Amino acid sequence: MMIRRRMAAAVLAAGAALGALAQSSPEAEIAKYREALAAGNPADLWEARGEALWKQKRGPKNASFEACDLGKGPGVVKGAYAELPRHFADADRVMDLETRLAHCMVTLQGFRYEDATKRVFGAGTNRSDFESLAAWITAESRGVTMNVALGHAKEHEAYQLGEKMFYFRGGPHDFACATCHGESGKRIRLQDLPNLTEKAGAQLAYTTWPAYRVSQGELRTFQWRLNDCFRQQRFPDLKFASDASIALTTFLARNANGAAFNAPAIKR
Amino acid sequence: MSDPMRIRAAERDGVVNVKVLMSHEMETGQRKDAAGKIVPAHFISKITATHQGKTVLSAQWGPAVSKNPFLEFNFKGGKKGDKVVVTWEDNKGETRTDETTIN
Amino acid sequence: MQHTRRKVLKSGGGAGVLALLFAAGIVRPAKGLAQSGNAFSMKTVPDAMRALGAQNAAASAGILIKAPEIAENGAVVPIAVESRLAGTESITLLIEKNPNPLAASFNIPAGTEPNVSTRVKIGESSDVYALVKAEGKYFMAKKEIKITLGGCGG
Amino acid sequence: MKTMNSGKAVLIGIAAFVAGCASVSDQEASQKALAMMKASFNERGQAKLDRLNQDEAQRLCSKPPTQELAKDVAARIEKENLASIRYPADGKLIGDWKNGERIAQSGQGMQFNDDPKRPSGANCYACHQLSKAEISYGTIGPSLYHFGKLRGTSDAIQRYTYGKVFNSQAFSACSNMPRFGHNGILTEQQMKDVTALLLDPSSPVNQ
Repeated sequence: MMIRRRMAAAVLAAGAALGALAQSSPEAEIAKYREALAAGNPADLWEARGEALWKQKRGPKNASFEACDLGKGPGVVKGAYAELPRHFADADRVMDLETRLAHCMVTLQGFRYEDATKRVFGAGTNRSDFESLAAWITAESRGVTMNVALGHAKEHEAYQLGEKMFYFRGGPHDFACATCHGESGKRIRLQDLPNLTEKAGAQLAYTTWPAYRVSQGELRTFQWRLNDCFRQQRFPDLKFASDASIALTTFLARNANGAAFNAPAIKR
Repeated sequence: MSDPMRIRAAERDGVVNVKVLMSHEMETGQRKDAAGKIVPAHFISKITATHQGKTVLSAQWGPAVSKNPFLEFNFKGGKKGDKVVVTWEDNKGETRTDETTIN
Repeated sequence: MQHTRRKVLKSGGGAGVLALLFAAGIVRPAKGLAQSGNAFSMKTVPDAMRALGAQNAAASAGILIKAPEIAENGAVVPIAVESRLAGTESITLLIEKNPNPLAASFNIPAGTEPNVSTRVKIGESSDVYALVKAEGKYFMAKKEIKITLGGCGG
Repeated sequence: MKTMNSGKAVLIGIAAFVAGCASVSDQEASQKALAMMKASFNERGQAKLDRLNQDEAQRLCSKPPTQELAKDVAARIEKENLASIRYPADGKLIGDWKNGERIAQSGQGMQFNDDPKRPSGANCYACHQLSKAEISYGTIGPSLYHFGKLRGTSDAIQRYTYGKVFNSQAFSACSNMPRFGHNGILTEQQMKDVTALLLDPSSPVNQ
């Protein structure tokens, strides 16, 4: 456990150093800031809650998640996140982790979909089960090589539509994902922007979500990351578990293939 | 009820390194909610860490300590297998105690 | 009076100046950490120090404040304080520009290293003071931490 | 041809592979993606679904930034956007740089959680260096430090500066910069204030 933490710290520091090639003083100090944060990640608190939630019998059917199939067979959690999103035959749909969890809450635990997805993003003491579950499940893929296969036609299509979405400019500010994440060596304010159209940037970004966001004191999932990007792009509200959210996730996850997954991380 | 702390204690060359993460809002009492009402202060105000019944660290905090607080310190004399117990108390009188085994 | 002191503190900068000011100020009986509850409600560094009985704290190079000079976010600023002063009994953190500067105070029993690490909120760029009580006397060090706006800022 | 060892080559490879396998053409994919997006967003606050309806510039600029635009297409975008610029009726283009600085610092406005009654910011610092004092600045756009000092404050420079803020694509097709006047993000007075921040000799930009 300790070694894992130290590794995470080293990788974070290395990432920060990579971004700050010019090594001017503000960048070096920010790298120090990030390194100090990595020494203790409150995402641990979410991981603990998530593990307990996974095993807890809940819902009208009084069932735990332990029969939930995340793609590697019922109950297999280890390494599952590194292969998501993927096509699930039982739903005939490409699903990311959170979409799949909502599916299991409905089919296994007997919740109505509206009830299962009432709180998808937590705020303070009103926590989201999705964030806790995602913290633990993704931690179980730490160190596993990203391997999103695109073996199914619907996975191909999700990738292709996600790519279109990535470059789609719209809204009053004309912003696309690519506006901020289409070139290397750029930053917004003092934050390095990963270039998601190149392998290194795509890998560094995707493998470090979910993350504990210190500015919010919350653990945030990839669904949240996308929703909040579009908020700042001045788009409408990206629906949780929507086809567009899954397509874009598929595009970004696939581009991270080959990198070791390394989340939950800790970020500004 | 509050969530358990995450405590890690590791011994090396006779020194025990302790890292604690606590689940707490640490409300400053200065923040307004969506309706514009002040959210009352709610924060951990006291912490005690003990080893074999002896206090190895105690602290008094104000609301300026960050949400989901982190604390790290080192003490001498602990052995692998010993217990480290941490207790916090907040300004509303709520307390929580958790322990871990030194490894 | 309070206002003036704060101003001098800002412009004068050095801890030595601060110590002189305290020395020149109203002398109160020294109070231990038992009284720090009161100190937490003080609105300036000098008032908080006086409430702790630390108004005569002398600047010391034996206190190290380990913190980044620039924080990406003021909600979580990692700060570690290490004291190399013999007989360190307590370590206290004060953040000048916060509404209540006293942030945290740690008692260091014998056998515990005088080196603690925590994370604090800093509302705006500010001097941070570490106050150490060693062999009954108070010493201090300070460091400026800049808080920057980050991300899309919306 | 340069050595193909970069990650980019691999990504282009993946994209080509995916496109090769997929049954739909590029144009069909664009249409499908738009339909998917329209079904995947909820209207919230001031952000309605019509924000997904692209104008011509947005549609033509929905491409990788490294992919060059045809010269005639770029010229057409610039011409149309240039025609959209409206200069203040009073002829004054320089406002108050102090307000301009506040506008440059603020990233508020137009998000679904923003109060539409509050004025928007321009968030210039997110992408540009402007002054020596503000160290937290982005690099998506060029540094604007000494913008006015280098260019002076002639009428032509004033008109260019105000026009660039009003509609960046009038001068650079597919610019990453929002079209603050064209899309109603900033008011006329705010654009004058930002112009002042860039050109006024007493502004921190020109110190």
